[in-house]
Amino acid sequence: MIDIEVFIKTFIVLALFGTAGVGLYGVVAKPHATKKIISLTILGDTVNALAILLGYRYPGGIPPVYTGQPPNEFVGRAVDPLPQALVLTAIVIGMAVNLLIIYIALQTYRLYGTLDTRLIKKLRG
Amino acid sequence: MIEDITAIAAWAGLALFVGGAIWDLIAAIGMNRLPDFLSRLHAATIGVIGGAFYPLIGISLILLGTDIMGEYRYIAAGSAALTAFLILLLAPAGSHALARAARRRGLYRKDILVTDQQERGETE
Amino acid sequence: MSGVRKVASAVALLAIVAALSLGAAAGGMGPFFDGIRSLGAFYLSTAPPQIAELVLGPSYRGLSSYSPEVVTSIVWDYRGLDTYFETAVFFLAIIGAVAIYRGIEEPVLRRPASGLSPIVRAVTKFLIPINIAVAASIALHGHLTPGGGFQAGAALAVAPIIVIVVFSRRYLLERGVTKLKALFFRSAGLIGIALVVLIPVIWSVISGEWAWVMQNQWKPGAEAFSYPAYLGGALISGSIWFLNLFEFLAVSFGFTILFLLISIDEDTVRSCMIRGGEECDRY
Amino acid sequence: MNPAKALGPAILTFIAYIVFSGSVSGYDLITGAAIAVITGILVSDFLVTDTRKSLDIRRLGWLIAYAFYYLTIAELKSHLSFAPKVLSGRIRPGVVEVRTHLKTEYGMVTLANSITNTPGTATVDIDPEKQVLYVHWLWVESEDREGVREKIAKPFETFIKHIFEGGEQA
Repeated sequence: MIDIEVFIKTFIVLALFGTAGVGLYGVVAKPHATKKIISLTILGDTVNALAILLGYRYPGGIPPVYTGQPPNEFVGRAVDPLPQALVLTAIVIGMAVNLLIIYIALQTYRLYGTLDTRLIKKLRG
Repeated sequence: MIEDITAIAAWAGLALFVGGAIWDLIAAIGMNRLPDFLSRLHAATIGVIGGAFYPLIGISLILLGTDIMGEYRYIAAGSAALTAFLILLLAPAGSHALARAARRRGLYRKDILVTDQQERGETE
Repeated sequence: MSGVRKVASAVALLAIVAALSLGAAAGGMGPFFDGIRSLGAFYLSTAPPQIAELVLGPSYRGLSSYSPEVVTSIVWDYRGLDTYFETAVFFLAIIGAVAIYRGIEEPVLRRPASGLSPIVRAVTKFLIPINIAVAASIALHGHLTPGGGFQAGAALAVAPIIVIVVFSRRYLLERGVTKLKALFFRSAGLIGIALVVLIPVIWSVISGEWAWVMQNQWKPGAEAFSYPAYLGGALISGSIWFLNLFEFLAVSFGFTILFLLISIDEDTVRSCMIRGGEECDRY
Repeated sequence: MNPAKALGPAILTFIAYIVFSGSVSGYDLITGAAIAVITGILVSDFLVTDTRKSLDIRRLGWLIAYAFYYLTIAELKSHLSFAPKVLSGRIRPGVVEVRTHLKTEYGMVTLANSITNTPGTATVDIDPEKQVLYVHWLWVESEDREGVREKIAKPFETFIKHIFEGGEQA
């Protein structure tokens, strides 16, 4: 007899790991720089989702915003705010990194006329 | 008296919300059945107005009519109402931009049109 | 890359994923942690002033950040230096992008841009004040509701990108939203953040009392300094309000610079679509 | 810049701010007013064309009447009449020419958006000089000029004329 709750939890986590694997595969194996950037974004977002999931509380998690409940209920039920705050930081930094990579890719395209890393390697000799 | 009005608002909101699901289903079926881009836009309109605008108004009414979330329900209700208004404003502009682009590029079936009263120059 | 290598790398990655998930499942934490960690419980019970008073009593009110929004409290108060340097990273990324962009010559504008159809243009005009109102509301209620300076800045940055798409880049430049002005407002936001962070230290040097960098409310050991938690009866959570406002300025104008750099003028696109040619291959 | 010109956008911004914030405490009123003033000054130059018209209370009444009519009766009618056609896939599509009596740009845009937002009709193109809308109609009921105008534009035109053009010869 499978506990359906445990199954769903495990499935969500495994699916996220699978998505992270897809992102990692794309970064390593795809030759085109645009696809590498897209894969990097997928990887980063998946890791962020996993981090948020670590702070979730299963029965009845409520948002960590105080709306006038009794204090014990709020502290006892609200989800962990720390992963959310860290993920907020991570999103911004990931976006800044992405942006710089995209600008470098744009400039590479203007200089070399291609974004295929194999061709760029050949052009450089 | 006040309790009656809030209860009616909550039930009306719930009705709009459930109706939105039905309109969305109709829109999804229509999307698959209609033959070309310009006629599919009409199914999309059903999905946007019946399936997004009215449910958002419904959410707003539900939040105003019940007492979950304390003071914060007014914030959520206001956001939902403003989002609904923005959808009402922006959805037709988006549909129109798509329709215009499809018309200029000829991405529709000319053979099923009953009439075409727009005299156009040669499209590229 | 040959087919064999593709398959091999895919299998290797799958093995890594399986090992990771096994480790995560077998470790003590498990996929979900059903209780709350003590650090999270500390943040939850001290950040909102109402709870800090009730749960901890008057002696611990110095640990409170006076904001019911716990995530914003962590971002701008408990772990404020993280966010400070995160802003610095974002700033450096934009500086890097501007530096890379140097040496690209701006195309000469020949005719006025036509933009999209009149319907879309009229709706966009109507949208922009609403967009500004929503973004400002997110920023100014960042200490009360989910949201804050960064999210509000991203929301306001919708306005320039929509104007670029619907009207043209040239329309935005002619309305006075230039790269230089955006850089100016962005720098003003950053200087504001730095000032809010450093004011406790400056005050400490002048008065001789203790105060910490990035201090918001009075802390144990530095009781003398505090930003106002309430202003005329309204909760503004001290420095969190100011930091949200300045971050809002910095992020929105930072995005505006990026959109101005990354967009291509309608005139250029049209001439490239009609004629094509060597120089158009770059776009 | 003209202070009266900035008043219309400022009021719009203020209402949007208050509705989105969902509260009317002193803090919201003060910050909302500040944001409204700044926004009004910033956007007035390209949003407002006629100063007098943005502050007419009768237009507001017509706008509310139009919103009520449009959101309840017109939408429900067209939803109910076009849902079976969309579901069955039996259509008679065509592009028809709708000549309107509206002159202002905002009036024509409102008419075009109202037409697009009702299922069954979608504005494909607009010609502000000739005052003509080209509408894709899912079930063409008539092809002559007056019939088309009667079926598509007439229900909205009266209201819009009062809202945007003072209502003469409606």
